[in-house]
Amino acid sequence: MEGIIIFLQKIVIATVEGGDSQVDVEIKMVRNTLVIRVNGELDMVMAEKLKKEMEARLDEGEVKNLIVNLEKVTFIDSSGLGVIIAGYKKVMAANGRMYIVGAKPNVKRILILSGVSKLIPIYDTEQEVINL
Amino acid sequence: MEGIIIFLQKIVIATVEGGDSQVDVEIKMVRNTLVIRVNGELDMVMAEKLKKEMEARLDEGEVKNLIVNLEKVTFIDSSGLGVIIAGYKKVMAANGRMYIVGAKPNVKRILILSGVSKLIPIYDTEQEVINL
Amino acid sequence: MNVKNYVRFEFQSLPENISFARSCVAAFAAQLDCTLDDIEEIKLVVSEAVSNSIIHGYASNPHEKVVIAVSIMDDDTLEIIVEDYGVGIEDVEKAMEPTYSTDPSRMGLGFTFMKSFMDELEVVSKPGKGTTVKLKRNFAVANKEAYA
Amino acid sequence: MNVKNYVRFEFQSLPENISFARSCVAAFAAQLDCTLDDIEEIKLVVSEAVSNSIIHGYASNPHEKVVIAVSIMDDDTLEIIVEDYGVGIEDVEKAMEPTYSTDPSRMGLGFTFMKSFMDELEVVSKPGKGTTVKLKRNFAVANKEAYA
Ligand SMILES: Nc1ncnc2c1ncn2[C@@H]1O[C@H](COP(=O)(O)OP(=O)(O)O)[C@@H](O)[C@H]1O
Ligand SMILES: Nc1ncnc2c1ncn2[C@@H]1O[C@H](COP(=O)(O)OP(=O)(O)O)[C@@H](O)[C@H]1O
Repeated sequence: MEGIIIFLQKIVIATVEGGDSQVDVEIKMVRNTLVIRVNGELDMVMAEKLKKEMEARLDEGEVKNLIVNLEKVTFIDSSGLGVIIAGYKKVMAANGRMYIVGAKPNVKRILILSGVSKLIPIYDTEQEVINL
Repeated sequence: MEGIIIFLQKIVIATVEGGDSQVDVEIKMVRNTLVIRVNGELDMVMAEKLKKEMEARLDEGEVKNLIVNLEKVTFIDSSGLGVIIAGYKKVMAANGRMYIVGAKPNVKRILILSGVSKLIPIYDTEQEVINL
Repeated sequence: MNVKNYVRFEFQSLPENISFARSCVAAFAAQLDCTLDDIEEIKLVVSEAVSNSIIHGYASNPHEKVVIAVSIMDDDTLEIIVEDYGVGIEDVEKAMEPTYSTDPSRMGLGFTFMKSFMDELEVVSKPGKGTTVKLKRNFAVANKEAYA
Repeated sequence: MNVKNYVRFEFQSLPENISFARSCVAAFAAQLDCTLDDIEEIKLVVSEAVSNSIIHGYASNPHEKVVIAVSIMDDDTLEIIVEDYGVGIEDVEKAMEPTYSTDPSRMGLGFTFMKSFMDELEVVSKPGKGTTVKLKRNFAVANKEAYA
């Protein structure tokens, strides 16, 4: 997967705002890779927002690969894991690849304990995935 | 009040630990000035700890001036103000001077609204008081 | 006016729970479109009311119960009710005067802060039965501009 | 075993209250001598149990009521009870199996997390009546060393 992802056109194509007008979900399309950055606590409420945005993009059929950036996620529970797995299934069905980046130690731990990390590789930064 | 307070011998003479083993109240004696640093939320619980330590020192009779450092205080209510005023009364009775230093904006606002700032001058740093 | 969201909690009259109470009410109120300063003010008034219940209402007996009910109304009004079943207040009007306190070591500013930081303060008390403090503040955006 | 401190709260079955619930229980549990990791785990199990009540128990109807009771015992055991009056669970044993879920879009890991992060998990449910989830964990210092 060399050079598939080029981060030149960093155009934000969708943002979902939380109650306190911070951006909860930021979505970018970089060539055929969808980059989703989540900000806050990834529980049921956030999972629903994320799911809606993510599936809309994935269903358009132009996405091949998916990067979910959890750098700014401070909490995750099984509802949050569920939406990540939902994305994974769609991407796999289209023969794409999926990556998780930036998970904090507490979030990473849940990804590992749940077995999610066995399906989806976890990297520290988006840059690392680009350099693959 | 030039040079009354010299910060050479910064010896911690008493600390009171909170439940999470952080230091809530740190007390230093610098010549005849008592310097009290409070750490956390200055509500009834903290006020009682502070009052106990402060009065024990003030009642020893060696203290002339009092500096209460609120740099690490994130919250104050009227119970917190009460203990500051209790200290002020004792210091005044002994013809000393009292200063508050480092109050954050939200804490400063309550000191002003309550009228406490009219009785006790507020400075930004301990150093400023030293330079008086 | 309909209730949009509601929480009621009751806890022991322990001083440690004052901090717990204000964090919880603040966490709940954060659903409103309010600023960090607003949240600070909400914390303060809850701290005052709960401290009063514990110190005055129950004379610091830790085995009693404090109840807080918080509602967010359709029009973004926040309503906070703090209730105890303690000694009550003989003269509510007098108690609410700035700097009035039955305890010489206290400031007598609790009710004053509650009044300054909220739109409405209502105190109902029966000596020997207990005290209910009802606080209200509107956080609708239009209203917020009036505040600024 | 005596209760050292206690809080009970009830709130509407709104998704927004899941975050509120876990913050509150975490704020209360912080009275125990526990680490930030412990607090994270407490938040997670509360989040799972409350999400279950809202999603499964009440089929996301926001007008129902969830109750949480939290006690800290003399021996530093934390007890958390999450209760709903929803549809209940037919086969509790089956429901507790890892990855079992009646909702294909969910992970079926809620009870598994509750079991992993707490010392005890007890689920009592009556179809049509509701579900009570009781979680216990001891935070005494001696016990903590055994965990490490
Ligand atoms: N919950 C309560 N139960 C009984 N008395 C109360 C209660 N709240 C307030 N009071 C009475 O009202 C007085 C004024 O209260 P307040 O303005 O909060 O000042 P302070 O707490 O500093 O005394 C108190 O001194 C007390 O006598
Ligand atoms: N409070 C509840 N009320 C009704 N059913 C429940 C409740 N909690 C759990 N369940 C049932 O138990 C199953 C397993 O729960 P859980 O392990 O948390 O996984 P998940 O929530 O992902 O389905 C759920 O799918 C649901 O059928």
